Amino acid sequence: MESLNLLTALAHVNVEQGFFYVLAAIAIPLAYGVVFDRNVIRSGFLLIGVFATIAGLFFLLQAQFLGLSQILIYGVGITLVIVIALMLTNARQETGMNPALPANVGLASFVSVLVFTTIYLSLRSAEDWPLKNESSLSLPPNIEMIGKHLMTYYALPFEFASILLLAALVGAVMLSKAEPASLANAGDEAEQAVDGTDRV
Amino acid sequence: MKDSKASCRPEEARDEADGGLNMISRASIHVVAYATAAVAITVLFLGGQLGQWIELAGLSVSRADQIGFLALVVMGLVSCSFGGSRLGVMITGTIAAFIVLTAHQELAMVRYLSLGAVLFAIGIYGMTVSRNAIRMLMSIELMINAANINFVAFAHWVDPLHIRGQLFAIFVLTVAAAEAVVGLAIVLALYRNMSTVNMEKFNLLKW
Amino acid sequence: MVPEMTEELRANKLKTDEMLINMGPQHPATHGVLRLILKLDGELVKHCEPVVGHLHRAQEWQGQNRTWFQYQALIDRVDYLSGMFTSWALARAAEKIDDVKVPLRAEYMRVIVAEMNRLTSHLLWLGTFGIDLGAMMGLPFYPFREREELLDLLEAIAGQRMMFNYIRIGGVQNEAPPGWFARLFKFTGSFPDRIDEYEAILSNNPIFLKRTKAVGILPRKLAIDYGVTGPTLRASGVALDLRKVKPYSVYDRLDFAVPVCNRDGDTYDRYMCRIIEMHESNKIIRQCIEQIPGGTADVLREKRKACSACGKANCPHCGGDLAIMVKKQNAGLRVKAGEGFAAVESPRGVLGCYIISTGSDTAYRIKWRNPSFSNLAVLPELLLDHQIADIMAIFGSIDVILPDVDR
Amino acid sequence: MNSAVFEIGKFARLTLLWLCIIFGAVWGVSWSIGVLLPAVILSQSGESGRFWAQLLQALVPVVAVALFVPLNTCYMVLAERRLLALFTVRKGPNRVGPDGAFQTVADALKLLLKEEITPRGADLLMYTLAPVIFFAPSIIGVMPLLAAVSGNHPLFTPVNLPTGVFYILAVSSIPVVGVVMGGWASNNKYSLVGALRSAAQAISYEIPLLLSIITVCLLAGTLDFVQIADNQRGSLLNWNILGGGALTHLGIGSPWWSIAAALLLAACCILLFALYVICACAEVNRTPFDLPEAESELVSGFNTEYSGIKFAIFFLAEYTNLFIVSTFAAVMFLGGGHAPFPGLEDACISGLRGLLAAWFGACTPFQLGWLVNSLVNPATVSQVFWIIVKSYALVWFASLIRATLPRLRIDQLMDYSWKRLVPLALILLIAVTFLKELV
Repeated sequence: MESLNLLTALAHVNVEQGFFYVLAAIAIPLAYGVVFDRNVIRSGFLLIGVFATIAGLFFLLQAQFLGLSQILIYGVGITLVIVIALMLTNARQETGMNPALPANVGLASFVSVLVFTTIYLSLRSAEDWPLKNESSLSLPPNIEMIGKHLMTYYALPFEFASILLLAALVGAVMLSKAEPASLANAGDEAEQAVDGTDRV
Repeated sequence: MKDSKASCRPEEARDEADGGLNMISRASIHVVAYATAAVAITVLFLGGQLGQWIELAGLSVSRADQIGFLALVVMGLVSCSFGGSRLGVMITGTIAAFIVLTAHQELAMVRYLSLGAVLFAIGIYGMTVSRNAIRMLMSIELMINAANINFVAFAHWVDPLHIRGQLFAIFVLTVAAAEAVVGLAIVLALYRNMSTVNMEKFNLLKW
Repeated sequence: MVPEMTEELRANKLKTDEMLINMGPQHPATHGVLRLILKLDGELVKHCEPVVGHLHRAQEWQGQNRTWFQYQALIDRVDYLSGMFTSWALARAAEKIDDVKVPLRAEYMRVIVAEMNRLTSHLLWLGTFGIDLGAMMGLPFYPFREREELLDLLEAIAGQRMMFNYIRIGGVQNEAPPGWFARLFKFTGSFPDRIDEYEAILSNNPIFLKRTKAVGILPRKLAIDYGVTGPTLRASGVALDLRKVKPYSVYDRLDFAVPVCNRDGDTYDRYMCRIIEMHESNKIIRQCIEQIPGGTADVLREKRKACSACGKANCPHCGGDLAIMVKKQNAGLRVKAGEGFAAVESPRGVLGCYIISTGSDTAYRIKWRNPSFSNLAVLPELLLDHQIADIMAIFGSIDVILPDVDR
Repeated sequence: MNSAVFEIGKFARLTLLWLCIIFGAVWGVSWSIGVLLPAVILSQSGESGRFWAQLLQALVPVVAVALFVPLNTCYMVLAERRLLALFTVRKGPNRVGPDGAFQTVADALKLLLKEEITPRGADLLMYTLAPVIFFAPSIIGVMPLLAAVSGNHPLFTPVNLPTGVFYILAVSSIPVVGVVMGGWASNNKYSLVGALRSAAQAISYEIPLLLSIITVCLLAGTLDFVQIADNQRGSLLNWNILGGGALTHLGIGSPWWSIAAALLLAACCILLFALYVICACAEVNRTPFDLPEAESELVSGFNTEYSGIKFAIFFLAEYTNLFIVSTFAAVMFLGGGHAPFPGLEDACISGLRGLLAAWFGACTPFQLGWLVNSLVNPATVSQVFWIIVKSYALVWFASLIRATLPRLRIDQLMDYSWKRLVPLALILLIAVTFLKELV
């Protein structure tokens, strides 16, 4: 593994820190975009970017399995569902408007700044983090570790999670099932709409 | 076509009506943002000196940090020029504040936790403020992810042997998936009945 | 531009966001320049409005301003895939007014070339139908291989591959070149196997069946109400084929079946109808070759060489029914005063021509009854509540030629 | 009949020509920057050049992939066009270069020189970003495959992730984001419908795909590519498609239930392979699942509005993805770089070794032996040869499917996935684990 030597050597030169800041500098604007972009569908796509950068952070933290799951489940699965939901609902209604409810803006910014300050101050004030010194490079691949844990100590929560997913699936299907009556009078309405439009 | 525009108008009118408080909050955001932007520019210009000062103060800062500063501020400025004035300034300000608050930290873990806090705060803001129900759901996802960063960071530094934080993150992932699915189904069902996803219109349970 | 709904409309009726989409006139699968204004709910078609006329060339008006001789050549362009039938309808209407008795040999020649043309038309339809269903590269070329052979034969006899101008008022243009009948006979011998080949690709293909069965069902009554004709009508269970119902030319002397589906037809039935029709056309061509008075062109030519009395009206080899043309074909071609209507069964349905003539070298008024136009009219009914992908399957299966619609 | 044989001969010639070009270029460049240049640097500047030598060596996989992807796409497009022509009694591209060998190169050049058009009302950022997001995963996805293809050759092992399989699966799910993004940003309703279809399709076919891969991983007991390929060493019977060695354990004295289980396991694995092929076809938008870009319905689906280099990037990525899933199948099911019969592989290697020895024994004025041996390792060459043969065979099979089948409708597509494939995948997952224990 000649080539790997270089990578491990580079890893010691605090590249990790630089990567972290680059990822953070991508994640924060994207997160702002998610909240503030006037086009909701666009903010849906930006959310994918946020998740991708967070997956990058996971890779930095040596959590390869979680990073990959993040890409697989969050980055692609959940966000795509969100984007599709956005496209199915009428996103045009909102574009061009201020995405925020005006009455809440002041309060919300106050609360969010407060939350950040609280968390940050509590982080700073904590003196004795129970840090461990084991280098995680020498450990077995974390996918094995996770698998072992899920099958032994955490078997019960694991099962519960699967039941939760099943329940969510069934619930979602029940909720979003279209009632057949609602489609009945769509035809004449459509006709009206076509008649009324420009036929250029 | 005209009707839909007319339907927007009352909201805009109300926008102006209770703009008093709004204006103040906007102004305060401007002040904060410009202040942090100024700090960021100072960091940019000082470059190496800042690192020396920090080292003089007994803290250590590596070369990579300085490169990080530079990249960040440049990116902030770029996003500023892209994203229009106010948002750009806010982004730059946040990034700059984030760097200033975390760059001199001894513990790398605190950086990650702080980033989690930033994203969490943004998520809270979005969740409180969003007009669109789906955007609200997205903000919740953002918050959940911010929490996940913390879990993984703790797993890396506090519990590297049994990476239990990662396990917890997996469970969070599962729950988030379920939440997203059910939430979106509810929003779609609401949309089918009310034909809008505007949170202001969801007032069936008035009291 | 999507129509914006008023708030009340939205609240009362609209359940999911609908989308207005223009399919055509520059869409790869609208077989020409048809424009469909579609209202989609997701993938479902909620409303469809065909907009025709992008290819309007005033064919009727031109008939009144061109001499008969010119118009004969022009009218092939109306339905460019089956030009024989348009010229045949024109010729029959004019002959009716003119009181011309077309020689029997010419009638046989007309049936042969017309059925060949029916085959080429159906083969092209089969290929493009495959493309419509997404068999992008695979299907079209097998039918086109056979179509190519037929077109070569038609070119040999008419001098043209598409705009034949072969059937004229008073007969057909010319006698077949040497060896033509032999080639055609050989082709008809192998053709049924080729049809089986297409069927092997399509008829039992599960994806094809899924895409066509129970898709675009055209009820019998609806088809009659809209004036649908041709295989599209017969697939819906109405046994209307002019060749059987009102035999013209020599069809009453030939033995062939007309495929009729005994239930309301779906896309698959329309496909099957045309496949069987190709078998029947093939049969007709073979019978014609066997029955044609005077034998094949080569035989006749030999007989004429050996005959001493040739050139006389009562010669058994060249006079009477063995001629192929009874009117002079030149700029002086005229039709007597009067009016007449004649219809033929084209690959797409009943193709009718109505002529009022004043005896001059142009027609006074010409009106066409084109099958594609009536068949297309039923499309919005068929598409309702089908998916986007079905648009192409259904539209392909009713086999519309846009110049035939717009004229 | 004769002409068909003639055309097949031409196709074989084209394939040989292109394989020489692709692998010659990749080998030449990798050899020069991975072996030759570092050796020169080290001999010139000694220890101080060590960093640069290592950097060059670390760059080898990147450069190799960057060369391989476009060249390979050129060949694949050409091969597909020639094959489709063969299947549909046509001639296919036969003008540019010998037998049309460089038609795709000409096409690529044309695409690069074409004007890029951005439709009015398009979201420019997303519109530009979409091809990149579509393309990046295919480059990243090739990387861990390199290790498997080259038999874990040290130069081509950039990231030997122990979870290579999972890595590929995660990465290969990204392109659909690009599709949705591009379709939405083009401001074209056909594109939007194509994008929505694509999203629905990708999400629903990912589940059986993942399940089938998970089943194979259970069978192999690892998520590591190289190990999975190594487990299938030996003969055809050891391949995962035939139960991963279950059949070879059978002796004369084995009990009847063990024999039955092994046979059943083999049958299950063949089904599993079929399942994988179907889902992979759907994942990379191949006929009969090419709904996102259904030409006869949606004009060209999500890439209707793209032109010039952006379209070229979409095109490139599509074919690279096809190649990735084919190679993936070759590694997971078809024994990776191992020959179907044990004797064949040994014969390959020893023959090659003999050839090399003869060649370099004859001319060793520069003592090139070690240099050559460092990259023309006979075992590696045999490995690459077999894996490439298998993956191209799958690619050709995809062309055959494309020439044969019509396209499914979107609701049928979803039905097929959720009602047939997912249950089948679950049943196979359980059956394979159960039978594996039984054998």
